[in-house]
Parts: sequence; structure tokens; C-alpha cells
Amino acid sequence: MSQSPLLSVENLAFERDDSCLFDAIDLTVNGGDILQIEGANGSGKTTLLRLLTGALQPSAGSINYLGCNIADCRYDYFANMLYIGHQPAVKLNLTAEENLRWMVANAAQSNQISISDALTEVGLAGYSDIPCYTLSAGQHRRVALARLLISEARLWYLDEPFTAIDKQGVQLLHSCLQQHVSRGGLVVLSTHQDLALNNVRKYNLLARTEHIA
Amino acid sequence: MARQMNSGFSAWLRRDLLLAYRRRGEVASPVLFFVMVSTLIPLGLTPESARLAEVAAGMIWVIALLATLLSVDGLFASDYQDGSLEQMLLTPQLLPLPVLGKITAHWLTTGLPLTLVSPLLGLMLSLPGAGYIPLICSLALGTACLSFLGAVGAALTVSLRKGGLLLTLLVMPLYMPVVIFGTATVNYAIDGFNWLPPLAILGALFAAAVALCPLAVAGALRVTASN
Amino acid sequence: MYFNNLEQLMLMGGHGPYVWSAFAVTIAALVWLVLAPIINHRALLKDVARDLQREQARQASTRSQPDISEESI
Amino acid sequence: MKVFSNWQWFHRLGSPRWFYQTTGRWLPWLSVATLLVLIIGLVWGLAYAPADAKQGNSFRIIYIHVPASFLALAGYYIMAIAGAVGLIWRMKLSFMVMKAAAPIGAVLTFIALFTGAVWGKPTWGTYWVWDARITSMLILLFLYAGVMSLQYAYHSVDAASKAGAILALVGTVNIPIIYKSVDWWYTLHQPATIKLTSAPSMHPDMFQPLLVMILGFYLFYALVLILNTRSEILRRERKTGWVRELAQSKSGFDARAGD
Repeated sequence: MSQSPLLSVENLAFERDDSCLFDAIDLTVNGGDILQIEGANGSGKTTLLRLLTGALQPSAGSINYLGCNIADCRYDYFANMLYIGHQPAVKLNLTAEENLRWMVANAAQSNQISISDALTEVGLAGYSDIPCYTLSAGQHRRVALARLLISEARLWYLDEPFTAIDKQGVQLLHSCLQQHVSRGGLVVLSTHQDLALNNVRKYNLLARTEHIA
Repeated sequence: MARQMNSGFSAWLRRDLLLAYRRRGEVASPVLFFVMVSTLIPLGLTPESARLAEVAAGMIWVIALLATLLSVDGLFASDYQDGSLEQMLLTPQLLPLPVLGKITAHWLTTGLPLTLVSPLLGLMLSLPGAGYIPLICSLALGTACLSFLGAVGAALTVSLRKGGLLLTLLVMPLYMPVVIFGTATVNYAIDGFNWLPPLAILGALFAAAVALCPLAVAGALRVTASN
Repeated sequence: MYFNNLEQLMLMGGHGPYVWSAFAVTIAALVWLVLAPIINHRALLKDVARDLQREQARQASTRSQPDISEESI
Repeated sequence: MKVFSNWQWFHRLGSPRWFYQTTGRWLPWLSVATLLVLIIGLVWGLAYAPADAKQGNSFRIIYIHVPASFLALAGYYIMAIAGAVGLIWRMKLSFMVMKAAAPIGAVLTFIALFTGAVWGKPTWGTYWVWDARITSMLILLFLYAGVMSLQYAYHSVDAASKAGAILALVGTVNIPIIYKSVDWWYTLHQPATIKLTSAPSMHPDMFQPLLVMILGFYLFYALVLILNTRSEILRRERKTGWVRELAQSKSGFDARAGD
């Protein structure tokens, strides 16, 4: 493994309108780790994830990818990152396939498997060419999850990925995470459910403590 | 590297054109607005063609501006609601590239149809014969400027609930030079002068808009991420 | 002085009303521009002082119970 | 719960507290100087300057119209620069200066418009005339209104400041274009009659009061900008320790009386 960690957060702080959401957060996440962020609602889980993706700028501290600040190595960091937020970013008037084709082109990542294979993998085999407004919210989620199969990004940031997906979807996501991590990838996710995976690092945002589940 | 650089631009351009194609009916709404408001002019002013001819150029231009202004509001709104704006902020390419793609798509779906319909309105408002070619040229360039400037206003107000009216207030002062030179191009032609100089200035405004507006839009979109 | 007496100064050869109304409105606007922040400034200080009194009163009344700070994030 | 009111790293360069205290010391001198210069200028312009040959005494309105127009335009640039500094160095103080500068500029633009309109009546017979300068001043008023209303539309104060700063910068790039295009449009439709506010080669006795008034308006702008920024600092920093101490000392209420 290269000497500097895949992702390191040093003394990160973020304040919104003079009220400090959190400060002095130090984290080091290497390839093969799954980091689950815990904390009550409003404790800043989503904000921390969006800081990691670079969408928000921290008030102090720095986020480093392979030792270099993400502001400096923008292209490499973004090309290797995948973020799925609260909304699945699916355009309702486009078909699932068109949505994925756009998302992959947007993220400029060469894809592992073809879009149609990914869709069949997430259980949307027959639904790939009908407009998404006919699909359910859970199926929209699966379109977003299909991105995980296609993308070759090493860093995954998932915000509440288990919302609105059924039991079968949860298993699928677990296997995705497992494969990704075994390939040396890294996952930072925020969720209230317990992950049925071993050695998941849990980080409590308010107490700033970490423990292994 | 180059393939990736323009993939941001072409990805978003293709996606927006596909979206517009899926809802073809919606492309007609700015054009319908354009034609309907133009029929108000004779009702409001006078049916007499001589007097209409005087105001035709200015009216067509102002109504085209209003039509663009109405449609620019939705440029980022739907992306903001369904989360794809967040994904746009995270593209490896520089943010102005996808923004450029989106604005080009917006011009192709609103500015171009308005330009193509404008001769019809010239007929309705008895625009003198010399004015048609300059009208089309100035509208083609002008609506592009309006799309770029309107995108800045749209990006600044996308995360606000009632951003529509505020967008008009922000963008109207920026539209004024475009209207001045656009209308002057047509009036110069009607009065028999050489109408290329005002058109050249309009081209200069367009060049400045293409260069600077995507940067302002990119900056504004980053602000909405933190609202 | 350009005008021989005060009365001519007021009339200003017929342009008096325009000149004086313009100056009156301008001076009024300038005075308001100065007063508004001063009033605002004082009101803010009084408001903060009242916050302090409210906090002290609250702490005094809840000395026996555990201190529940109202500033939970 | 740790109260985060007084950690130091929050105040980077140009801490609002430092600004508040230093400008506090300048205020008495600045207000006296402003008052003095303005009074001299007004009395000089109104009573002692000779009347204009063509326009008679109504030309005296120039002594408030021209300074107000200068300051309205300069105020926009000052606001935009404060916004730019805030965006580049992410300095809260300069965002506060920007937020304070917007209403001042808007009022000065209104003064310029109002005095221009009143001046138009005796010279051209109508209150509103589409003169190039007045039209550009009207557009400047819209630009100010845009920046102010955008800032009040956002919930989060930081986003509001950044959005306002971006709009101010876009406006700054457009102001020369707007002024030139309105001038061009005006000469297109109107043969070059006298421009309302072009300072013709004025007689020195008329010109000197104008310079004094312009100086007076600049001092006035500095004074009001400082006043507005200070009250903006108090509003944004009301939770911090130094504001609370200030409030206590000002209100004379002794904190320990409650024990």
C-alpha cells in the first residue's frame, strides 16, 4: 500500500452561520475500510459527507487524497470518487439506461461492465428502456446503485443508501460493498441500520470516537 | 485527457437535448408566448400598419427577451430538485464545461425556435422588408447572450423557493445592452444604414458572455450547495 | 453673497421651490442614512443586554436543577 | 455542550472586533469633519456661487446631483470589491462591509435620480427625461435592488453573502457596458444636446463648491459605511463574548447582581 493513506482528514471544522457544526475531526481511512458515520439527526452526517466530496469547503483543516489536498489534485480525486446523496439523481423523463449513460459520462469513469448488465444485476432487467416516472422510488434507488457496479471509482461516499430499498436490495448492496472493499476500495457511508458486514469501523460524529462493530 | 474534458460538455448537452426531446410540447411554450404577446401589440396600440412598422423591431426584441426570461427560470430548477445538480458539482471536469453544455442546450431549445419564428411576427407587425435578415441575425446572437446572462440569474436563485421574480430583477439590468444593440441592428437596416456595426457589438457581447458567464454560473452553483 | 437679501435667496429668481425641495429631500435622506444605523446599533445592544438578563434570570431560577444549557447544537 | 462563542481560529485576518474598536475611535473626528465640509459646501453653493447664465439658479442642484451620482457609482464598486475580497480570502468582515454598502448606494442613487428629475422640470419642462445619465442611474438602482433583495432571500447568511458578492461582481463587469450602450443609444436617438451633468467648462467660482461637496459626500459615505458595518458586526456577532461584555457595560447592568 502506498505510504500515505487513501483518505485522511486532519483537524476538519465546519461552521454554518457562526454556529459551529463540528470541529477538530481527524480520520484516516485506507483501502479496504468501511467507515460508518453515526450520529443523531442534525449532527452533520450529510455535511461531513459533502465536505469529503468537495462540494462544501471546510472552515479549517484539510482533506487529503493520497497525501495531497483535494483542492490541489481535483481531477484525480473526482475521477476516483462516487457520491450518492439523499436523492438518486434520476431524471424521470429519461429511461434507466439513458440515466446511467449520462451519469457515467458525467463522472468520466471507464466502466467495468456494460450498463445493461448492471441493470440486470440490480434487478431492473425488464425496466431499462421505459421512462423512470413509471418506476417506484425503490427502483430509482436501484438505478443509482447500478452506478456502483459500473463505476471504477475507489472512493464511495453513500448518504443513507438503504432508504427505500427492499430486503433483496439490501443484500445486493451488502455484496457490492463487500466486493468493492475486497478490491481495495474505500466506503464512507452514513446510515442508521447495522451493517451485516465484519470489521466495519463506526465513527460517532458527536463524541468523535471510533469503535469496531 | 481531451476526451474527458469535453465529455462533461457533450454529456450534459446530449442529456438536456434528450430531455427536451422527450417533452417536445414544452419546447413550444416560449414560441407560443412569443406569438401570443405579439398579437397583443396591435390590440393594444393600433392595427394600422404604418405605425406598427415603427415599433415592430423593438417590440419583437422585447417580447423575445421576455420569452427567454420565462424559460431560463427552469434551467437548473429540475436538476436541483432531483439531485443531479449535486452530481454536476462533482464532475472531474471543470464546472464551467457542463454549465456550457446546459446553456447551449437551453439556447437550442428556446433561442433558436424564437429566432426561426420571428419573421412570421415581422409579417404580423408589418416590419419593413429590409428588416428581416438583420432581425434573424440579431435574434440568433441576442437570444444566445440572453441565455448566458439568464443562466447566471437562474444559478443564483435556484435554491430559493420563490426565485422566479427575483431572477427577473437580477437579470433585467444585464439584458439592457443586448436589447439596445439588437434593436439598433434592425432599425439601422430599416433606415437604410449599414447594420453590421451594431451586430458586431452584439457579437462582442456574446463573446464576452460565453467567456465569463459560465464562470459566474459555476461560482453561483457552488453557493447553492451550501444554502 | 450672490443674493442681496434673504428673501431673494428663498425665491432664487423663480427656481426656489425646485432647488429647495431637491435640497430638502437630499438632506432628509442623508440624515436618515446616518440615523438608521445609530438607532439600529443601540437597539442591538439593548437586545443583547436583555438576552443576558434573561439568561441570568434563567440560571438563577434553575440553580437547584442540573444546568440545561439552551444552546444545544 | 461546549459553547463555541470565543474560539480564536474563527476570527482570521481583519477580525470584526478589531474593526469595531478602531473605527469606534475614528467616528467622532469623521462625523465632525463630514458635517463641517458639507455645511461649507452647501452654503457656498447655495448662497455664494454665481447663477448659471442659461439655467439660472436651478443649476445649483448640481451641487448635490453630481456628488450623489459619483458616490452611487463609486459605492457599487466599493461594494463589489468588498464582496470580491470576501469571496477570495473568505473574510467575514468584508462580507459585512458589502452588506452595509448596498443600502447606502441605493439611497444615494435614489437621491441622484430625484434631484435629476427635479432639475429636469425647470430646464426641460418635464420631470422625467430619458437622458443618458439619468437612464444609466436608473439601471444602477435596479442593480442595487438586485444585490439587496438577493441577500435577503437566502436563509444561510454565508450563502447570502457569497451570492451577493457574485452578483455584485457580475454587475461591476456590466456597468461600463451599460453606461456605454445607454450613451450610444442616447446619441442614436437624440442629436447631442447638452448632457445634464457634463461639467461644462464651469466658472471657477461655480466649480470650487462642487469639489468641496464631492469631498463632503466621500467623507459622508465613509462615515455611514462605518456606522452600518458596525451595526452589522453587532448583529452577526451577538453571541460572541466581546459583544456581550459591550452590551453589559453599555447598559450599565451589573452581571453579578443576579447571584
